[in-house]
Amino acid sequence: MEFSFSDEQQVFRDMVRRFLEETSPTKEVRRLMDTEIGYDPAVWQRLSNELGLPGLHIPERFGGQGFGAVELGIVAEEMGRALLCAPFFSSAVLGTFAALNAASEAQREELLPDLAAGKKRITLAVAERSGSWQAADITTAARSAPSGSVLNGEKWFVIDGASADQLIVAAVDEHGIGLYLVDAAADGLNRIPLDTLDPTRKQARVVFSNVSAQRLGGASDATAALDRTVDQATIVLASEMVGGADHLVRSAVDYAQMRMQFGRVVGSFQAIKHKCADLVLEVELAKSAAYYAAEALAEDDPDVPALASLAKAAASAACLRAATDCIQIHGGIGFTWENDTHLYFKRAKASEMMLGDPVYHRERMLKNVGGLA
Amino acid sequence: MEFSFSDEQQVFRDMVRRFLEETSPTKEVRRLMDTEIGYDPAVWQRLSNELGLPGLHIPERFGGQGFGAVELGIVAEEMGRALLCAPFFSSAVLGTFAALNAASEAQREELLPDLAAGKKRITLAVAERSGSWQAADITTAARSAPSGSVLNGEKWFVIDGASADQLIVAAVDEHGIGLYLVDAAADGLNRIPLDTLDPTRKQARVVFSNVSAQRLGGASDATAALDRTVDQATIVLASEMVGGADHLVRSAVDYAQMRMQFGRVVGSFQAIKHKCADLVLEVELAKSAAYYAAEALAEDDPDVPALASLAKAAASAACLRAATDCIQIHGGIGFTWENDTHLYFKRAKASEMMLGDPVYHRERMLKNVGGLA
Amino acid sequence: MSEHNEQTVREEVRTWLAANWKPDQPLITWRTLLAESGWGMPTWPAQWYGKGYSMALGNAVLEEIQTAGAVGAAQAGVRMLAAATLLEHGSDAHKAKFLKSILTGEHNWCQLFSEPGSGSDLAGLTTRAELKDGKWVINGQKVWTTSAHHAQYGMLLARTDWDVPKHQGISYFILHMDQPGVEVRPLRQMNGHASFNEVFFTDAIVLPEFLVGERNGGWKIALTTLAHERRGADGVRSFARAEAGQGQVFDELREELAHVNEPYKWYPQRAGRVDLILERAKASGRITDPVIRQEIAELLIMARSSEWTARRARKAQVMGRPQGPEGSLGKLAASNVAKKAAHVHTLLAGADAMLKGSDGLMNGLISEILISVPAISIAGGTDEIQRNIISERVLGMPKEPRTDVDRPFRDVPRNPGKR
Amino acid sequence: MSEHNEQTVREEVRTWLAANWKPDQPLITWRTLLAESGWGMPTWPAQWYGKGYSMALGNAVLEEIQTAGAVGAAQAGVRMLAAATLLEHGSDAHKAKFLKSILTGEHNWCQLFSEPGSGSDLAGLTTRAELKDGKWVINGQKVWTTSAHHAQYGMLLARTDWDVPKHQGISYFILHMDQPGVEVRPLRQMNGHASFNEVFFTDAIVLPEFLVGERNGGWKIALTTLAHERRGADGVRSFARAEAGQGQVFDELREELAHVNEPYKWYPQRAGRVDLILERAKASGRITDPVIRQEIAELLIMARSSEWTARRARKAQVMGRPQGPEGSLGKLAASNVAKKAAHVHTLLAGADAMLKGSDGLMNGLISEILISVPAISIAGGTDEIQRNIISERVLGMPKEPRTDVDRPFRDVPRNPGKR
Repeated sequence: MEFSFSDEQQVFRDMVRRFLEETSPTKEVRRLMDTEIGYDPAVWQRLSNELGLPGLHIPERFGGQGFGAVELGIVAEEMGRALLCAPFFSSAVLGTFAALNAASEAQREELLPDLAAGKKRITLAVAERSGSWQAADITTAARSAPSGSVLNGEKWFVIDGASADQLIVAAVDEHGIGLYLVDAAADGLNRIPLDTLDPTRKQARVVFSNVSAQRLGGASDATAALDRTVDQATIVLASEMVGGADHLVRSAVDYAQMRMQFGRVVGSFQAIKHKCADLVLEVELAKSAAYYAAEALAEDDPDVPALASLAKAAASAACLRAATDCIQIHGGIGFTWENDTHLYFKRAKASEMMLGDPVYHRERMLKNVGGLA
Repeated sequence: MEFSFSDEQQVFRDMVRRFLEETSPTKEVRRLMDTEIGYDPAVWQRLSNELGLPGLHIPERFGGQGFGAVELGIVAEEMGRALLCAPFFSSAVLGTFAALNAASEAQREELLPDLAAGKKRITLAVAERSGSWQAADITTAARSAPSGSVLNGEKWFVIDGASADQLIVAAVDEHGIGLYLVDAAADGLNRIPLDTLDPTRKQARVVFSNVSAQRLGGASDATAALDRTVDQATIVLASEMVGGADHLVRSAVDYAQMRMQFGRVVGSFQAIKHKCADLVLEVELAKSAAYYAAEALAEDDPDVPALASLAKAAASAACLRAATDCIQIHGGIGFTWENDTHLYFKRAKASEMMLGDPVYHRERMLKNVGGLA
Repeated sequence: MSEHNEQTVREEVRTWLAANWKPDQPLITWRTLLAESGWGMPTWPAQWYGKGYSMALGNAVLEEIQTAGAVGAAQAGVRMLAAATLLEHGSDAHKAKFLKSILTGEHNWCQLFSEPGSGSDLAGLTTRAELKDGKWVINGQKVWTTSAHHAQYGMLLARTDWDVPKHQGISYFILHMDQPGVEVRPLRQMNGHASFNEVFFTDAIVLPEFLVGERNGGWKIALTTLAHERRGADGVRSFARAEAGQGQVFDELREELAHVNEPYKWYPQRAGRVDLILERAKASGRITDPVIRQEIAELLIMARSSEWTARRARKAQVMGRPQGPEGSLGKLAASNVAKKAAHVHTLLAGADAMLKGSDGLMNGLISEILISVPAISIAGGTDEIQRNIISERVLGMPKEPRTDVDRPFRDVPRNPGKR
Repeated sequence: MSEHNEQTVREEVRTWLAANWKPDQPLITWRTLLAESGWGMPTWPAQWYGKGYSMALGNAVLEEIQTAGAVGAAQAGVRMLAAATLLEHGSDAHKAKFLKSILTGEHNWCQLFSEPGSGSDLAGLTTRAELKDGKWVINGQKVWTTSAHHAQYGMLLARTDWDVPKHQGISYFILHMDQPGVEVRPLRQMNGHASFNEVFFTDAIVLPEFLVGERNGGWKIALTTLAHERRGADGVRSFARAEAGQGQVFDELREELAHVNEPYKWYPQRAGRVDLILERAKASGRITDPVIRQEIAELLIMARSSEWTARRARKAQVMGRPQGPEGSLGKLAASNVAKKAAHVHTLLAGADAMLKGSDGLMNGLISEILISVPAISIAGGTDEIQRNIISERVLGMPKEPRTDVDRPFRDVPRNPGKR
């Protein structure tokens, strides 16, 4: 483990941050969260063309940049900081990792160049009504049909499910679990937007009634590919959350430095100072966990499942606490619609539950504890 | 429920408090904790003769004062405040309640007058190596013998087990659970003092090798009597803990009011003030729980099992936090042997585990939640 | 007045009610009768719509009114804070002009205290009142003003002297809300509700006779209002009570309550809805999860102990005992309970915690809890202020050294006026 | 000196070691050789037992010494804090007199800073030094003095001027411990250990040449000592390292370490012994309890994240990056971890948590954790002081208004002198 970003990575982070400061100020976030698709296609295009972010971690032979999980974590952290509204997590993370993990070489050649270029947005549908991302809880069924396969079932909490061009759907089939590529325009597919607590990341319920689908990869169980995809996405989500948390700490401290009460800035009161100190501690620890997990992923460490859960549990707690404390430090204004903190709070709350809640991840971490013990 | 002590109860509390301030200053606690039996027989006698405390809750027909659980709670709270070293909890609470709950009328007539007068100290032995106070975990066995019964097994964590005159022992027999009276001098009885974290309350391991014993009560399962005894003792222990917690809050605040740093009393710093505010909140809530449980016990409320567990869980957390915070607020001096806080800390830590830890009691409370829901 | 014994009084009320109470009359007609009889506010002075009774005797009267199924005096909103303040500090002219219409419900009030720049530090307010041509001219801004949009009058604190220490330059006014210089704008919260308002004053006018108490003597009057607010004398807490009678009085009352209580409909969610926890635990199936059970138990322990503590405090008050620590803890306890409840609701909801509206659990109620609870540790005094109060008033710990109270307010560093 | 490249230096050391290092000689003989050669402290100035090397080159030298299996300069206790302070602020006479015996281990040192009346507020110290007949006469009391009972010298802070602000009237002295006016008493802690001492001065004498730096200029010198302490330059942290070599040097070294490390033997317990948690969870059978598993997971998450944060900080330092927030968090993180660990150990122990000594789990080790952890949030700077430091130095938040720094110390309210 490096425990440090290289100079190149720092330069890259600065570049991403500047881009997002320009393209995703909260005014823009507020505008986009009220739109149906929830993102700005022009910004997505710039982010793809100018920075190549969707293909950052896609091998160069598929049109990507061939970077690893550490760089991806940097991007996610900065996106979390900027509360970017974009199909990055759905397509560049969930969909792309699913394709990388499960697709055949031919399928990769077909899918990845478009993903890398941001031309196609492919999301991943795993959870169902029960809200579990575990393979064992999947009931959506795939059966073979003359041309490809046919899906029946219902998926919930599908990020950008209503706006994606294609979906990769986890379904039960004769090999165990299969990941199936479905076109958004396919017959029998019904995509119903969900009303989400977090307005900055859209979700949909997707109903499959005899929908034609193409199985990714060979004729074998894709459970491992699915699990790995969820682990990878979990680490990226943790990175995103620590970015949000870091922003919230800064926002709370900045406000406390500026706001006067009793003839002093409130940031000079121990009650506020100590709250900020405890908060920055928790956030820095969560950052370390996210960084370590991303490095472990980059190095293909066998502890990735445990580290993904560790990072997610730490980041969830830190980010939610940061949002709650940031509201508290702002006082009344922090609870208003006009103040931006609630946008981060809602993202934090939703991310806490996305891909499994902290109780689940703590238990899962301990089950896989291995080298962490 | 009254939610208030009567004027008479207040007067009674004041009287008990004054007595304990006189007889149990910490200097005396420190002297007694280094003795083998761990209490002062002269004080025990005064407490019995002058105040009649061991018989407070024993019916008048057995030589007691005929008061109820609320008055007993008051006494326990004041004893906790004074960190009294005495066989009150073992004999006046555990032993006495066991006799009241399980003994036949004849046995009560034999045992209770001496208990009420403090002439005999009878403790209760329930837990074994596993450290559980649940009937189902008892393995000590009783079998009938020509004259009475015979016990075999080993009890742990027996409070004042090495100094009590008699022991009431929970054992498995042909009716289920029986409570057996054993004389401390009986053949085959081996009492080994345990080295306890809390030096102010002695415990022993007691080994029974074919020890003659007398079964309390009729030929039926005494599980209910045992459970009730443990519930009653649990409520009294909670009262004792809130007394200790209340003392600790006062001690912390007093020190903070007196100690100067940076040209101010440390009690003027928000870091200290807010810690004390959070602490007094937790302690007052725990008091309310202990008071409510004691009232419920006095009124024979069906929710006593749930309320006992609720009060114990609340009191354990509050008392341990009070001790920890009191050390912290004292700073370095709080961690010295010379300062009294550690004596309360150790009592708090031991009481936290005595009769079941907070995790156990929270689960048990929810199992019995009934009217609390 | 204590020559009346309770039984005589009870009979008197009953007789009066038998003669006067009927559900089929206009609400205002009835309440006017009630106010003028003195039975509606039996603990108020006899000359001001009351009977001058003790609290105990007053409670007996109110019991009789309740037993008879009759409607009482108007209570909703902050009207009772205004009434209590005027009774204590108002002139006879104020009492004559305002008290009756408060009791009949004809006039609603609002409290114009907090400002964007002075929240916890209320005495740092900068709304100014200047005497020009014999009238007070008000300029500035207030915030967190519940029901300002349908109040006829406001209790206004404004600064009338900038050259004295902060607490000594504040005056207390009665402001007529319906005038050109007063603009009320709803303030939307993170949960989407707009329960509060911002109120902007641009040369708003207060007539000199509507100054309450002395010029620059407003702070101690404000403390009266705040003390009544802390005691829960505002009608806000009673919003959940349904009024189910038949007849014109009740029809009009229900309409009034629906209107007045509208801003408060999310308050139960803000408090965490502990009442739903076990139901939700069963419905979600997580009632069998040992980890969740610990969380639920911790929550119930906090919630029940808080209730019992509040009841201890009330009982001590009723018994005339000196207030113990338990009396000042309620708000902080409620905040802790709500935060814990939101956490447990999240765990019970699982992934569904991400949904709201009709997609959300209980038709969005659970998500409303999650996005409302953050307010409870702020509104009406932050947790931090509560901890100051508890440590100072309950535990007797010293105040922090202050740098803002001993010099002219003009020289005290403060937030820039514009927001 | 940087004309040496690393390879040349490594070879030079190896040659020197081959000629001089042998395990069968008196420890002091060997260390005297080492000190005089400059290889023992390669980053120290060449004229003072060093080579004037950079950190990197110095590390190469120490690596060679380690590779050769040779014993290094004495490190234990607070000697290195004294050395660092003298190197920076001492006169040439001080350096000549004290540095060598520090490196050879002949003389032990202690730090006479904290007082009963000034803990967090170190600059509030009241031990006085008065110049009488050309000598400094010391009266007062110090506390929390580790190893005072076997130290020959102490770094002493004493007040030499009471009429100036608190930080400006303190001087820094070297005190000879072995004199009639110095009394050392062990101070027993709640866990039964007596790792610290109280030190009482009754007309103790310091010769004028043992003033370090300027009269009344001691505070900034103290900051140097404290900065080195924070950086972990004291040898305390290395106490766990066993030295396993054969020969007289090693025998004497083991003896030295056993002696010097005695006071620190409970420090691992104070830190919570996270390393034992899974072992204990398995042994107790509670590893299968879902509630306990959550607690263990929370603890491991905290502990591992804290370690990784410390490694981030060290890496940033090595890379010469500006220190980020992660650098100042270690102590507070360690305190949180220890408290959580004590809680988990309690739950894992069950009723056995009530026992200690040979009746207790792991022969009393677990009970020692429970009664030692409360010290970690106090010793070496309380959690509250750490939060001040983090909020001010890391987050840039303002200090609280101070009332004690701008006036003569004589007038600053303080604790009564007697304890």
